[in-house]
Amino acid sequence: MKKIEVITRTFKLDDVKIALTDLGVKGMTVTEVKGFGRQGGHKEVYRGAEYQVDFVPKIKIELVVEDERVAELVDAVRDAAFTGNVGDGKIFVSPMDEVVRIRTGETGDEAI
Amino acid sequence: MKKIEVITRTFKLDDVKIALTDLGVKGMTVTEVKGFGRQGGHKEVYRGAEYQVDFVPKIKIELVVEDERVAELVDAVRDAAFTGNVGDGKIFVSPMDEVVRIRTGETGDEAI
Amino acid sequence: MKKIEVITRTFKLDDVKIALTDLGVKGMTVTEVKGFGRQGGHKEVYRGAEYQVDFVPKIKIELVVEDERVAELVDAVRDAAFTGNVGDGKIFVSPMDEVVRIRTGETGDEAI
Amino acid sequence: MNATDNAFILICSALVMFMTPGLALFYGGLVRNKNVLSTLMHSFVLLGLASIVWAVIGYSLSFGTDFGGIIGGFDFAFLNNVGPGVENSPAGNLPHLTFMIFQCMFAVITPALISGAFAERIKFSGFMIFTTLWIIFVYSPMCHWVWGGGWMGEMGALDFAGGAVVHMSSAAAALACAIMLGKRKGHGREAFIPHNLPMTILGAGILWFGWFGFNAGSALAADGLAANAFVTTHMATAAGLLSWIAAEWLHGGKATTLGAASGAVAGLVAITPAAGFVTPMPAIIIGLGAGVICYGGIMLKNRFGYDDALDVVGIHGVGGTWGALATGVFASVNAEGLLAGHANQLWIQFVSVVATWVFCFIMTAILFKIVDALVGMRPSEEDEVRGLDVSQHSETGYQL
Amino acid sequence: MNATDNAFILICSALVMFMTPGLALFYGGLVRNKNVLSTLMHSFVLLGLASIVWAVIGYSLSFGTDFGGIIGGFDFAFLNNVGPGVENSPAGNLPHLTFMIFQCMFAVITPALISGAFAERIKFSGFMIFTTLWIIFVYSPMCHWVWGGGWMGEMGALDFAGGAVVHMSSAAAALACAIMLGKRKGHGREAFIPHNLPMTILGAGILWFGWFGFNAGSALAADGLAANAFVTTHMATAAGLLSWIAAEWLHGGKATTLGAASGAVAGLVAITPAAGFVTPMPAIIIGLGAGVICYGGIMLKNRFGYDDALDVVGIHGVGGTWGALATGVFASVNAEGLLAGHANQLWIQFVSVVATWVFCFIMTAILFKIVDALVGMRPSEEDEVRGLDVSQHSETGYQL
Amino acid sequence: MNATDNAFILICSALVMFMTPGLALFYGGLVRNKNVLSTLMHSFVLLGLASIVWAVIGYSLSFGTDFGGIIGGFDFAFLNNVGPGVENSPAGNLPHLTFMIFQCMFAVITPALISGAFAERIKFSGFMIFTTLWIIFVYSPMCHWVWGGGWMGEMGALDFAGGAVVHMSSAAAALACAIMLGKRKGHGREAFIPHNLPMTILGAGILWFGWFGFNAGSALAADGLAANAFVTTHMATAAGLLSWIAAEWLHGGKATTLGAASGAVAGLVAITPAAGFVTPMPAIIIGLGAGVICYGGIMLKNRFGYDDALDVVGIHGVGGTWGALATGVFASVNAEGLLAGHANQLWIQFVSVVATWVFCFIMTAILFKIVDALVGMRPSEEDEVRGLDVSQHSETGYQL
Ligand SMILES: Nc1ncnc2c1ncn2[C@@H]1O[C@H](COP(=O)(O)OP(=O)(O)O)[C@@H](O)[C@H]1O
Ligand SMILES: Nc1ncnc2c1ncn2[C@@H]1O[C@H](COP(=O)(O)OP(=O)(O)O)[C@@H](O)[C@H]1O
Ligand SMILES: Nc1ncnc2c1ncn2[C@@H]1O[C@H](COP(=O)(O)OP(=O)(O)O)[C@@H](O)[C@H]1O
Repeated sequence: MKKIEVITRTFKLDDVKIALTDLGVKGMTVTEVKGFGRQGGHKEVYRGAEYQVDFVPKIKIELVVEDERVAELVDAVRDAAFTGNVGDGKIFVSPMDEVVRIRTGETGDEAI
Repeated sequence: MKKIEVITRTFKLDDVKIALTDLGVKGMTVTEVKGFGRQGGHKEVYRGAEYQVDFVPKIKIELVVEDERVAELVDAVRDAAFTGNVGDGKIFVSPMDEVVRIRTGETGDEAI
Repeated sequence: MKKIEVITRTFKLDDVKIALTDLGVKGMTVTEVKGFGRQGGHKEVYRGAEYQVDFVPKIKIELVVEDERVAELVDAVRDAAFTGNVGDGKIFVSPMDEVVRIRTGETGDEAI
Repeated sequence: MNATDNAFILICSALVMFMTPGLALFYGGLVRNKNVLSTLMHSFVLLGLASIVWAVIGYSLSFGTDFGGIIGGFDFAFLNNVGPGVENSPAGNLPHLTFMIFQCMFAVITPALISGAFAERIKFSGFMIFTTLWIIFVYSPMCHWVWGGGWMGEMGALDFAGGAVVHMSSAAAALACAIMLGKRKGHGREAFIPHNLPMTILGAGILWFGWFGFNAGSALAADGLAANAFVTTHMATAAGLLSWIAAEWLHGGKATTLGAASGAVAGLVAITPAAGFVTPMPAIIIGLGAGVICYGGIMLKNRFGYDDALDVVGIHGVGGTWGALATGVFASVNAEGLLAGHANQLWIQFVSVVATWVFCFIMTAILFKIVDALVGMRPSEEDEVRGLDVSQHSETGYQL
Repeated sequence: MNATDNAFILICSALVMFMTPGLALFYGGLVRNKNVLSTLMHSFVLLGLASIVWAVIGYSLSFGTDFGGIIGGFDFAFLNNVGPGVENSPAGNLPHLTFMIFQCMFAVITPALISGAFAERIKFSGFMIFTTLWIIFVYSPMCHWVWGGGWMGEMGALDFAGGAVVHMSSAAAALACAIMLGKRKGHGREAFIPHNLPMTILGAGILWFGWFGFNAGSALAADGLAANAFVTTHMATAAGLLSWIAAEWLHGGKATTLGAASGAVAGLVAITPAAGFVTPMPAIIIGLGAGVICYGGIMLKNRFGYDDALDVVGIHGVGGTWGALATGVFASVNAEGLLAGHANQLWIQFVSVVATWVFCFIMTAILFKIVDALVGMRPSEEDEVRGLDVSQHSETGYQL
Repeated sequence: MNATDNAFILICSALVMFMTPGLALFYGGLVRNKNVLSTLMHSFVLLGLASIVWAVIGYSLSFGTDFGGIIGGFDFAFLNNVGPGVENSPAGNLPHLTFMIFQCMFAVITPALISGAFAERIKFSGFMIFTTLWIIFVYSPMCHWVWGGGWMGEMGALDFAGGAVVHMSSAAAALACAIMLGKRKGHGREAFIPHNLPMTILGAGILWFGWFGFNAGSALAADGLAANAFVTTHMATAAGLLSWIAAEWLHGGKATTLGAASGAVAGLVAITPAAGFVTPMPAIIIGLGAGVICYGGIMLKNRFGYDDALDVVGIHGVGGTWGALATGVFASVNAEGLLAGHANQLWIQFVSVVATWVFCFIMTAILFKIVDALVGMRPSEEDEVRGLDVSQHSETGYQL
């Protein structure tokens, strides 16, 4: 199994979710994160004091999937999250040894 | 070393923490996340406009442990987080190459 | 490629970010987390009822880097996040199979 | 009609009205995130519901022609005979409408106070029906007994601005509801920590502000008595705030902001029956007592095992009772209490306290049973766990 | 000078002033996180801008010597001839300054109401210029027509506290702005969910509280009429709250807190023109109507496809129109409407409604075009996506 | 007794009381999350502490029989001889209690203002003792000097509602505290960004609202003077708001909401000493000046290197000084300033400004040293880093 991690724009959450569920994905986990990257940040000013804010709100979507589905899902995510502008984000794929579903005790691909 | 990631109900945090510390776990890191899964979401209505909210508040507990402790800890987490209803969540186990404790510079199992 | 995960004090975010960008890191992702560890928590009291809060606010910084840069970056992070007091946190290094940049479709080291 | 008094009481009415949103915030900050809207709603919706019930029937039952000291007649139902002149006005210096609306604001906040007891675990439909009945069958009689020409006032019980009518009545109801509804799921296992204390502090500030209308306005004229009630209110509240945090400091080692807010409310509650009957220094004593006694009062629920979520009994019940009795001790303005040589007044106060608790507790229990049988008072376990905001109102409080 | 009336109207002025921060919160809670400050600012900054414009020229255009029923002269520009005595005061019982400042608060909140329509997608510079012009060229004439001796008042149109001057005028402007500015980016695709409903509830509570100054103060004296306006205001609002959530409950299955807040505002809006002309029971009917009709009103935008972000048209436009017409039906105090046998009054009301909508819509559209040409009204797409807080003000609302 | 004036001043007292929760929010929004409760508490607890100190001794020192122009006697200690009639009342038209409680509210908010300077780094115990002493040894003398028959008032210094007594005194204290306490840990390295600006905007709105009671109430009667003070207050505030954001816009490129709130407060501060002595147009000039000058004032701390966390010196000190001097320039109502040909008035104002700053700064420094020696003023580094909410009060603000 693999973990796919997607870091992308917050307003793309729904599009990505739909793309994934259309392909039969049954579960995923989302975190609000702050991203630093080429996109750049903005300036804030409070009573004349300037602060450079380098972090931009992003979302991270994590899902664990069967090995053979990785390529297909990564493609689907890319399509759904794509705008073409700097800041679209990244998709990371990493190894996953084991999965357990707490409710049933199932493990492996069954548990996803 | 392995990383154990637990995604489960928010009100189970304390139970899981106690189960783990009872087994001698010394550290873990918790994130508030939103989960999409079989549990389903709910409807919200604002001035007559309906929105389907598919994400449910969950917590993610991450801990890095020695390889040999994985099985025992996964079992303990399962017991603590179990309710038997849809939405109990998942336990993920993934490989971890290295750990460094910032304060001491210790690495490997020492650093956990 | 590897993923470096740093869990450390919230007010060290800027120092770590600067240390990394000084070494040419172009992107990272930050999450607000709550940490449980040796540092210990504090007591809270609401209308006479005491609660022990074991979790301390921390930040998690994640970055995916080329294999050969890991050692150097881990050292830089350690220096930047170090205070010498309990609670400085941990650096985790784990394997990463693949990276895709959504905007360009680049993969591997190119996409970082 | 006295235009100055009219101006004063109209503004006071606005201040009392503002207390209900204040209470909404005070309570709203104390619950968990997932129940914040539901808790706000329990107060806010009463600005609508209780006002209409009051106009339709409540005012008439309270201030209509007395029947046997027990209840008022229907003469003012649907605000019949309640006009912009002083005709029929219980206060001859005020337009009848002015008197009616000032009283209306009390009828709004009293049932709202109860909601602290059943927070986080009540069905909205049940709440709406229960509250409607409660205003008619508990609040209106109480109000009539004390202020509308009923037996309690005739007996000579002193209740300047609602120690019995507002605070003990709602606290007795709160106790009945908390017991009958049972504990919140997870009680004793999960931490029920306030989700937004700044909201609670703001609520306490608004309550304090509005309470000047409540107590000084109860003089029903812009006279020296109003000034006295204003000052005793402020000083008792200040004292309550300080003594609560002092008690905490000695007991637990820290003064808390929630303690300051709670102590202020305890002081406000305790001075309510006394405000126009005592002078400022006794008011400070009443306030100092209130802070300490109510701090003790909130521990009762642990002892007796009911889940009075936001401490209505501990603060309004204990504080209101203390204030009613203290009025019997310290009264010296337009009345004479124990210290002025009239032990009898304390006895009268005692009788009114017991009667209020017993009547309101029993009536509330009966109404609760009826509504529970009709539509059910407690939501399903799943609804409670998801939170009342989503399950009862299809909304969530924050998207931060 | 009548000191009591002066005291009353000064306090009422303070209450009306407080409505603008209340409105800021009411609106601020409804937008997305990234636009909260910008939305608060649209109201808050008008306390500064509109007040100065009013002192410089607006008051004079509204209440200066009448020119042909259309506009006032420059006699009071820069508050010339506006002093602490009653000389020149349009209300002989009040210091001229008191009358002026009471009216000033209306001139502040009216343009603030519009801002709900263009929330989340307007340039701050454009907003400032547009609003300045709007007060001069739309609000001041409207105010003059109705209250300053202009044709609408002369015709006999009844508008006690601003159904036309405040609510319809701002709603017509809102409609024009919403159409001309276009929809928010992501409209129809992304969920635009209120980010902080407790903030909105607090705002509604403050509005309700302040509205007593608005409506009762419009009696311009602390008399029985003020008492009547106070009571009708409260009862209509209560009724609006209830009927909105009843409509929701029947329609969608749940009563919402946002519905309660919205219904209360709908009731407040609808009773505004009527407050001093009707008695409490008709006020309840007006309120009941307002809740249901405005609940329908907010659906209009989906039908016609404009993006009235926070439902200014649906609530203030529809509610204000309903209230103006209902005044023509139910008026019985100091005036006589349809039910009192004067069908003609309803006709006059109808004419005033049409004239207000047409005049304000067209004038707003013209002003909008001009300012859009000058500095641009809509921020760049990137600025809108980042949020107006960062792009227009270099700030963010929360660091929680 | 004048009932109208009594009604007016009682309501004004309630308004001034409400300013303290408003200030709590204004400040509370500006600190970091982890210190929000502590900052709210610094204001809120003073509603308790300062009120009791006032009743016990402060009022008597301020308004008791004058000793040599320096201090009042003990005749009113424990509110002795302070009753609901006009006997002994410094204002013959008002019940003595009414006058006392109006003044009490000033004694509450003044020390609360100081707390902006030492926010985020003070021990609660030290704060409580320091403040108690400060009210007795700094506030009460200042109040006596200006309003209680003391030398400053006798000299002819004009201070309508507290430019010296409230704003300069607290700012001088703030400066002393900020210097002696040292900078917050991380100052200059970490970003100290306001954690909740909507809270600050709400606070500013409440302050503005309550300030009408502060300034118009200082007329001590519901007369034309009150109307004048009301209007000058509103217009100066409006002007301050605008000129601050204009200065920002020109200087930094953006108008901010925090700037609008800050400018409004600057305007309120600057008009305070002048409100009853100037007419509306000079008030606008004073406000315009305040916005720009205070915007400059907040930069002083960077220049001189003290950590005045929430800009008490920059806004209340600079604004209050500007207002006091401007009163000497523009006074034309019941007094005559420079422009009316009395340069001497400006000189008197100047003397009062210097005396206030010097006296308050030195006395505060002495008190600070004493309390620091007794219990310590600064928490441990660890306590400061964890945040004062947890370390001083065992609470956290939000569980969102
Ligand atoms: N090496 C990295 N490791 C972890 N997260 C990264 C890395 N590089 C970028 N990110 C995340 O991806 C987001 C988008 O990256 P950015 O460089 O701004 O644009 P793009 O992906 O279009 O090149 C960043 O905000 C950050 O959250
Ligand atoms: N494949 C997955 N990858 C990542 N997270 C998942 C995955 N499947 C489920 N989750 C997480 O687990 C939570 C519970 O899953 P759900 O399907 O609702 O119930 P259950 O675990 O009882 O089958 C989800 O809310 C989501 O956060
Ligand atoms: N085994 C672990 N797995 C995951 N996170 C951990 C682990 N141990 C510690 N942490 C994280 O590191 C933080 C710091 O750890 P702590 O034991 O308090 O101090 P130190 O790192 O100085 O020994 C914790 O708050 C927690 O977030």
